[in-house]
Amino acid sequence: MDLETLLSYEWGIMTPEFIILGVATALSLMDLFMPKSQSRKILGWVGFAGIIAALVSLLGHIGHSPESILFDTFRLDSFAKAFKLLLLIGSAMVLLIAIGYEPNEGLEEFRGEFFYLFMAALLGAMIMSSSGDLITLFVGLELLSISSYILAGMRKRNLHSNESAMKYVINGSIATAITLFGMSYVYGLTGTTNLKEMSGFLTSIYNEQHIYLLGLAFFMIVVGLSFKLATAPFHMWAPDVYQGAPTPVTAFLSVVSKTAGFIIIIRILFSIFANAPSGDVQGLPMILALQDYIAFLAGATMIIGNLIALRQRNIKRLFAYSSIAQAGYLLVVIASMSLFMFDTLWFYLGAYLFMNLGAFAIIQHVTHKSGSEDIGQFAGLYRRAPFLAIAMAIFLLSLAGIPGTAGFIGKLNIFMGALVPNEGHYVLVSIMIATTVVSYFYYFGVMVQMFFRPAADTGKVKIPAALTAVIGISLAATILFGIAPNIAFDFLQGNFNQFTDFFQ
Amino acid sequence: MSTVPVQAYLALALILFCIGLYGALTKRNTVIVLISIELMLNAVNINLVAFSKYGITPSITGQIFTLFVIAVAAAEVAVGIAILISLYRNKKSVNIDEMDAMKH
Amino acid sequence: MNLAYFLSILVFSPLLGILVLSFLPRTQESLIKTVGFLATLPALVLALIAYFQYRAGADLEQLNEKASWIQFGDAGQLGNLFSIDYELGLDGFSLIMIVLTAVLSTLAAIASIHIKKEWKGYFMLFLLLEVGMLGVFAAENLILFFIFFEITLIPTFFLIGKWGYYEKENAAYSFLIYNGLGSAVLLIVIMVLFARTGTANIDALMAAMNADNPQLVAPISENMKMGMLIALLIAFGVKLPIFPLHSWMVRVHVQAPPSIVMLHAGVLLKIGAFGLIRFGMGIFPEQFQSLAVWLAVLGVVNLLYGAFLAFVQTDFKMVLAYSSISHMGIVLIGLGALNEAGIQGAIFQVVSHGLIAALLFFLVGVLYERFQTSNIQNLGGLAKGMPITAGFLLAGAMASLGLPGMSGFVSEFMAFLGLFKEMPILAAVGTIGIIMTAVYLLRAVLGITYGKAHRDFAGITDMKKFEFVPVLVLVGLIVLIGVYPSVLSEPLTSTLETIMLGIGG
Amino acid sequence: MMENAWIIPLFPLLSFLFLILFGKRLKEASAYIGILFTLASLVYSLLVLVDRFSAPTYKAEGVWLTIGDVQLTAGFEVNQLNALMLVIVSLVSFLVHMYSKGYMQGDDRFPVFYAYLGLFTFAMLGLVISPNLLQTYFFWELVGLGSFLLIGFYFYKEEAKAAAKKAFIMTRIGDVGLLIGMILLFWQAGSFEYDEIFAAVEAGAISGTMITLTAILIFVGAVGKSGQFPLHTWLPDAMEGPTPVSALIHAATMVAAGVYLVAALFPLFAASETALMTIAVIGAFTAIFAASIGLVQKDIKRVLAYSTVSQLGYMMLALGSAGYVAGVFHLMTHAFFKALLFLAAGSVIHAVHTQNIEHMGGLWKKLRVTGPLFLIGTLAISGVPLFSGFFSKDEILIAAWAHGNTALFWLAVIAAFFTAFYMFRLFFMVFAGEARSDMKNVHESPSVMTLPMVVLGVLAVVAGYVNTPWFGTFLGDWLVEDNHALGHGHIEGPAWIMIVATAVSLLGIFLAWLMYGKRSLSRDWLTSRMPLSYNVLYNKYYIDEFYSLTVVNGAKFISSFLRFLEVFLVEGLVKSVTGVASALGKLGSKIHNGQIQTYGTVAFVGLAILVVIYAFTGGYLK
Repeated sequence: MDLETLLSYEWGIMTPEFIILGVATALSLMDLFMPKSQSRKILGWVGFAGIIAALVSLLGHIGHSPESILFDTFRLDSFAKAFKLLLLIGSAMVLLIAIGYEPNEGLEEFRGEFFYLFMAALLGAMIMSSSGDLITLFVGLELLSISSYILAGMRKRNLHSNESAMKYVINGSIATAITLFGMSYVYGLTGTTNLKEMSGFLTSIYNEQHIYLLGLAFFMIVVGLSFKLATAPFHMWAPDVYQGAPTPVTAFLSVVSKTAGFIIIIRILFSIFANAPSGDVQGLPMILALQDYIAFLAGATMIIGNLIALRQRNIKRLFAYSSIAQAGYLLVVIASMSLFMFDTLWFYLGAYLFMNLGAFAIIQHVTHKSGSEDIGQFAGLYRRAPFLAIAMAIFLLSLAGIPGTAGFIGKLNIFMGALVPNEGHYVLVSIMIATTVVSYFYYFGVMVQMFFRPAADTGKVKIPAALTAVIGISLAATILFGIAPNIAFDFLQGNFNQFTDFFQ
Repeated sequence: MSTVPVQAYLALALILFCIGLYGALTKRNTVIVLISIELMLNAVNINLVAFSKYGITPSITGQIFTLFVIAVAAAEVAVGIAILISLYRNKKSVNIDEMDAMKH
Repeated sequence: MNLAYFLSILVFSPLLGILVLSFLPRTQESLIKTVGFLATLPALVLALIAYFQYRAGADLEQLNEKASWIQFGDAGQLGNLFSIDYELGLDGFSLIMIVLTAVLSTLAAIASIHIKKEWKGYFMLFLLLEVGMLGVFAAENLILFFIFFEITLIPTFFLIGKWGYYEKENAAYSFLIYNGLGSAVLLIVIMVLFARTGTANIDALMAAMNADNPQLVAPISENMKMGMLIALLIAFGVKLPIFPLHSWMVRVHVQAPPSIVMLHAGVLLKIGAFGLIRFGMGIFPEQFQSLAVWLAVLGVVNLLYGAFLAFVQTDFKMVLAYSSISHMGIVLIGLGALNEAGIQGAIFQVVSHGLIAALLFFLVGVLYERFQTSNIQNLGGLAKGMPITAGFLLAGAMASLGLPGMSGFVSEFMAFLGLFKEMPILAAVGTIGIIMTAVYLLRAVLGITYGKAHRDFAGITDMKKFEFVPVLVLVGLIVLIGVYPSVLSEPLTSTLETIMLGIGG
Repeated sequence: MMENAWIIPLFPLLSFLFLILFGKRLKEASAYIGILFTLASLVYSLLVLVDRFSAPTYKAEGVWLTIGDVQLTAGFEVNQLNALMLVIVSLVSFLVHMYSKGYMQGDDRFPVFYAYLGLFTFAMLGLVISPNLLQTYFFWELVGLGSFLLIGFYFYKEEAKAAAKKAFIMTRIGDVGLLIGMILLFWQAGSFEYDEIFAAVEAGAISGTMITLTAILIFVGAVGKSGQFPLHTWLPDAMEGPTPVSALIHAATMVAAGVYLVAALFPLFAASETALMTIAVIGAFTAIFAASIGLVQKDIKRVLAYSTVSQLGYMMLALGSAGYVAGVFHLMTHAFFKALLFLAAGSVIHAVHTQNIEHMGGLWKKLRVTGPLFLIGTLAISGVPLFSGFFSKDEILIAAWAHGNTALFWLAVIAAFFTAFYMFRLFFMVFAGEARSDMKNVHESPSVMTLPMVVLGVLAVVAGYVNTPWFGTFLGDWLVEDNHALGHGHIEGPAWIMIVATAVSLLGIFLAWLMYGKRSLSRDWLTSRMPLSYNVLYNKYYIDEFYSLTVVNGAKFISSFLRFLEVFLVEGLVKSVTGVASALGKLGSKIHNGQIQTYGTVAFVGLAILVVIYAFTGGYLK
C-alpha cells in the first residue's frame, strides 16, 4: 500500500482515538520531565481535558453515516459512536475520582504512570468498540487488559494490590488464550479475520462438523470474554481484584472495562454468529439457537452475584458482587435478543455508569481516610455528611432498581425486552426479579448503616472538588434519567437510527 | 509436501492447549504458570498458522494474526513477571497458592 | 373544577412541604411539626373539593391528565405501542380512597406529635409516603401505579426502621422483603401485560384483553391469564394481607410508631384490596369468577384465623394487628361473593376499617405516650384514670366489632349479604367470626378499661386538646358512614356498574 | 300524630347526646333532662296510641342504602303492636328515670347513667317502630349496647365487667342467628320489609323448609335477647347493673324484645308448625327450668331475674301455641308487675344495703310503702285472681291447651306453682318475721322513688282488665283486627283451666307461708331430704360451668393451636426460605477461597459443561 492510499483515508473519524493517544504520550513525557517533588495531579487534569476534547470530537461525528477505513478494520458506525460515548464519559468521571484519591500510604510517585496507563486502557477500549477486524479487536482488548493489570497493581507496596494484580494477570491471560483459541477456529472456517467477510462466509457453511466447530468456537469466545464482563463462569476473579485494586481502578474495572466487554461481545457475537446457520431443522441462525445458553449464564450470574453479596462485610467486595449481578442483568438483554436490545443495553450501561461511579466516589471518600473498608465505616454517615448519605442512598436505590431512579427504567426496559418475544423468557425474568429482591438485603444493609446506626466518629467530612463533581453529576443523571428517561431515549432514537448500520 | 493433514495440526494445537491449561491450573510456581499460559497462546498460534495454510480458504491473515499474538503474549508475560517481582518483594514467595490474602 | 393539573397538584402537593422542611434547621421541633402538619392540608382540601364537586354532579372525566412520558423503541415503527404516558384520573372508588388517604394523612400528621427524635427526616419521609399513597390511587396506568406503589415502600421502611420500637429493624426488614417480593410478582404481571399488549393504560388494557376481540402484540393463553391473576392475588395478598402471607404485617403493626401504623393499617393495606378490585376484576374478569370460591374460602380463613389469634394476645397492639387480618378477611369474603352486595361491602370494609384501625392505633399512641406500654394487663382499669380515652377506646371496639350505627356494621352486613346469596354454608361458617370478633375485642378493651385499676393513675392527664381532633373526626366519619352509608355508596355506583358489567353480573 | 311518630325515639336520643356532652356540668340536674325528654316521648306515644285506635296502620319509609338495583329502606310503622309497645316502653322508661333520681343519688357518674338510660330508651323505641327486619336488627344491637353499658356501669367491679362481657357475647350469639335468618329470608322474599315478607309467605313463594329454617334462626335471636334456654345464663348475671336498670332493661323492655320480635314476625312463624313447636317447647322448658332455679336462690335480684326468665318462657310458650294475644298480653302485664317488683326490690336494697335475703326479714313494718307494693307485685306474678298476671297467665294456659300441647300445658301449670312458691318465699323472707341481721336506720325511700312504684302498682292490678273473659277482650280484638294471620282475639278454653291455675298458685302461696311465714314447716325439710337436687338447683344446673368447660376452653384450645401454627408453620416457612438463601450465599463465598487456580478451574469447568450440553443437545452428537 502506498502513501496516497494511506493519505486517502478519512483519518478524521479516528480523531477521538488520536486525541487520547496523543494525551497519553504527552502525559508520559510530562511525567518523565516533571520534578519529583511536584504533584502529579495536574497530569490528571490534562488527561481529563484530553478526554473532554475526544468527547467533543466524537459528538461532532454523531449523525454522520457510518464510515470505515483501513480495509474495514476500523469502522465508526452508530454502535461504535453510542458506546464510545459511554466509555469516554465513564473514563472522564473515573479520572475525576482518581484525582481525588489520596490513600494513606500515598501513591505520589506512581500517580503519573497511573494517568497515562489509564489513557492507554481507554484507548484500547475505544479501538475495540469500533474495530471491524478480529486482529484490531484483539489488540484493543489486550491494550485494555494489560494496562489495567498494571493499574490494579498500582499500589506497589500494598500486598493486596500486588495480589489482585497477579490474580488479574493470570486469569486474564487464561481468558485471552481461551478467546483466541475460539477465534482461531472461526478464522479457520472463514479464512479471514474481517468480521463482515466472516459473516458473509458463514452464511454458506453447511457441513455438520464445521457448524459444530463453530459452536465450540462460540462457547470458547463467550467464556473467554465473560472474563471481561465478570459474568459466570469467569467471574470469580472480580471480588479479589476489586478489593485489592486502588478504588479508582476498581471503579474503572467495574464500569469502563465492563462496558468494553459488552461492546466486544456484541461485536463478535452479532456480526459473526448472527448469520451462521445452526444446522437444526427450522434453520435458525446460530445465535438464536444458542440463545438459551447465554440465558443460562445470565441466570447463573444473577443468582451467584446476589446471593454471595449477602455475606460481604467489605464494601468494595460487596460492590464487586453487586457488579457481577448487574452484569448478569445486562446478559439478560443479550440473551433475550429483542428489537430493543441495543437501546436497552446502552441505557442500562449508561445508568449503571452513573450510579456505580457515584457510589464508588463515595466509597473511596469514606474508606480511604480510615483505611478500613468494612461496611461499618458507613455507620452514622447521615449524621456526619447528610449530602453524602442521601446521595449514596439514591445510588443504592438505583442499583436496587427502585422507581424514580435510572436503574428502575433500565430494568423496566430489560424486562420488556425479555418478555416481548413470542416465547418470552419468563424464567429468566422471574430469576432477575427475585434476585433483585434479594439484592435489597445488602443494598439496604448499607443504608441501615448510614441512617440507623450511630456514627463511629462524628468528625465532619469535607469532600474534594473532583469527587463532589462526580457525585453531583452522577446524582443529577441518576435522578434525571429516572424521571425523564425520554431525554436519553430520544437522543438514542434521533441520532443512531436504530443501529441498523451495525449489520451492514 | 502437504502430506500432514490439517487435523494433525489441530490435534497438536488442542493437546498443547490442554497441557498449557493443565499447567496453568495446577502448578504452584507462578513462573511455571505464566509459561503454561505461553503454551496455550502458542497452541493458538499453531492453529492460526495451520489454518492459514490448510484452512477452507487459506489466507495470509492467519500468520499476521499470529505475529500479533506472539507480541501480545510477550507483553503479557513481561507484565506478569513484573507484577510477580513486586509481589515477591512484599511476600518473599512466588507460590501461587499462598496468594490468598483476599477471599470469601 | 375544570382546573388543569388538578390531580397532579393534589398528588404532589406534599412535596412542597418537603421542600420547605429541607430549609428548616433540624432542631426546630415545633416549627417542623407544624410545617409537616400544614403540608398535608392542601391535598386534603383538594380531595374534599373533588369529592363534593362529584357529589354535586360534576364529571370526574375532566380531571384526567395525560402527558406522553416514556417511549420504548422507535416511535416511528411502533406507533403508540410500548409508550408509557403520565396519566392520572379518578373514578368514584379511587376518589374515595384518595379522600381517605388525605384525611388519614392529616390526622396521622397530628398524631406524629408523639414522635421523639429527628422530626425533620421523619416528616420528609412521611410526606413522601403520602405522595406515594395518593399517586397509587390516582394512577391511570399500571407502570405509574407500580412506581407510586414502590415509592410508598421506601419511606415506610425508614419510618419503621428508625422511629419504631425495640425490634424496629427486624420489622422494617420483614416489611421490605415481603413487600419487595409482592411488588416483584406484581411487576412481572405488569411487564407481561405491557409486553404482550403494548400498553399499560388500564382502560386500554381492559379493552385489549377483552375476551371477544383481543388486540395483542403477542398471544396470551388462558393459562397465562390465570397464572397472572394468581400472581396478582399473591402480590396484593401480601399487602392485604392474606393468610399465610401476613406475619410481616403483625410485626409492623407492633413495632412501627402509631402515627405510621395509622397510615399503614388505614391506607397501605388497602392498596391490596384496591389492586385486586381494580386490576384483578377489571383485567381478568373470567378468571376472577373461577377463583371467586377460593377467594371466599381464603376470606373466611382470614376472618377466623385472625379472630382466634387475636383472642389469645396479651399485647393490645397484637390484638389489633390480628384483628386487621381478620377484618381484611371480610374484604375477601365480599370479593368472593362477586355480586353488587359483596363488592360494595368489600369496598365499604376497606374504607371503614381504614378509619377504625386509624382510630384505635391513634388511641394506642395516646396510651403508649403515657404508660410506655400497650400490654392489656398493665393498663387494666383505665376508665378510672382516663375516662374519655377509655370511652373512645370502647367506641372504637364497638365500631370494629360491627355495631350497627357505625361503619363496620354496614360493610360486614353487605359482605355477608353478598356471600349468603352465593355460598350460604361458607357464609354461615364465616359468621362464627362475627362472634369471635366481639369476644376478642371485648376481652381486650374491657381488659384495658374496666375492672380494678392495676396502676395508680395519679398525675396522668386524660386526652389533650389536639388529641381530640383526630379522634372526633374519625368517630364522626365512622358514625356518619354507619348511619348514612349513601355518602360512600353513591359515589361508588358508577364504578360498581362497570365492574359488574365486566364480570357479566 | 302517627305521621310524626318517628319523633318519639328522638327525644331520648337528644337527652343522650345532651348529657354526654354537657352532663359533667349539670351534675345531678341532668336527671331532669332525662325525665323531661322521656316524658315527652311518653306523652307522644300515648297520643299515637289513641290515634291508632281510630286510624289504620301508618307506615313511612325512605331509601337508606342502594346496592345495585336493590334498595334498602328505613322508616317507621305504627300498627297495634308497635303502638302498644311504644306506650309500655316509654312509660316504664319514664318511671325508671324518675325512680333513678332517688336511687342513683350521690353516684359520681350520675349524668353518665342518665345518658346511658337515654341511649337505651332511644334504641328500644326505635326497635319497636321499625318497619323492617334490617332496621329492627339495627336497633336490636343498639339496645344490646345500652344494656351492656348499664350492666357494666360499675365498671370497677370485676363482676360487673364479667357480666357485661357475658351479656354482650351471649346475646351476640343469638344475634348472629337472627342475622343469618334475616339474610336468608331476604334472598327468599327479596326484601326486609315485614309486610312484603308476609306477602311472600302467604303467596307460598318460600319453600316450607326455608320458612322453618329462617323462622328458627330468627327465633335463636329471640332466645338470646329474652334469655331463653340455653342462652339464658347472662340474664341473672346482668343483675350486677344498678337495680333501676334491671327493672327497665332486664325485666320490662329489652328482654321482652325477643318476644316482641316473634310477635312481630308471627305470620312467618305461624306458617311453620315446626317453628311454632320449637318455640313452644323452648318456652315451656325455660319456664319450668328457670322457676325451679328460682326456688332456692338467696339473692333478691337473682330470684326476680330467674322469675323473669321463666315468665318470658311463658310468653314464648304462648306464641308457640299460636296464642298471639296471650303472649303480647302477658308481655304487657309482666312489664308492669315485674318492673314494680324490681323497683320495690331496689327500694329494699336502698334501705338495707344488701341483696341477700338471708340477712333481711321483718321489713314489713319498716317499709310501709314498699312492702304492700311488693306484695301486689308478688300476687300479680303468682297469678292470684283479680290481679293482672292472673288474666294473662290464664290466657296462656288456655292457648297452650287449645293448641293441643297438653304436656307443655302441665309443665306450665307446675311452673305456675313454682312461681307462686318462690315469689312468696321471697316475700316472706324479706318482709315477714324479724330481721335476721342488725339493720340500723332502715328508712323508706323518698317519694321520687315510691311514686313510680305506686303507678306501677296500680297498673299491676288493673292492667289485666283490658282483656278478660268476663268484661270482654278489648286488647285482643284490637290487636288482631284486620289481620287474620294473628289468630283470634280470644281463644275459648275450658273453665277448669282457670280453677286449676288459681288452685296451684294458692297452693304454692300456702306452702311458702307454711315454710317461711308461719315456720310451722322447717325451711329445709325438703333440702335436707334431697341435698343433691338442692345443690344442682342452687348452682343453676351447673350450666355456666358446663359452658366454660366446653365453649370457652374450646375457643382457647383452637386459638393456642393456631398460635402454634403461626409460630412454627408460617414463621418457619419464611425462616426456611431466607435460611436457604443465606446458606447458598455461604457456600458460594466458601468457593471463593482466594486461589487463582480455583477460579480458572471453575471457568474451565463451566466451559466444559456448556460444551458437553451443546454436544448432547444442539450439536455434533445429536
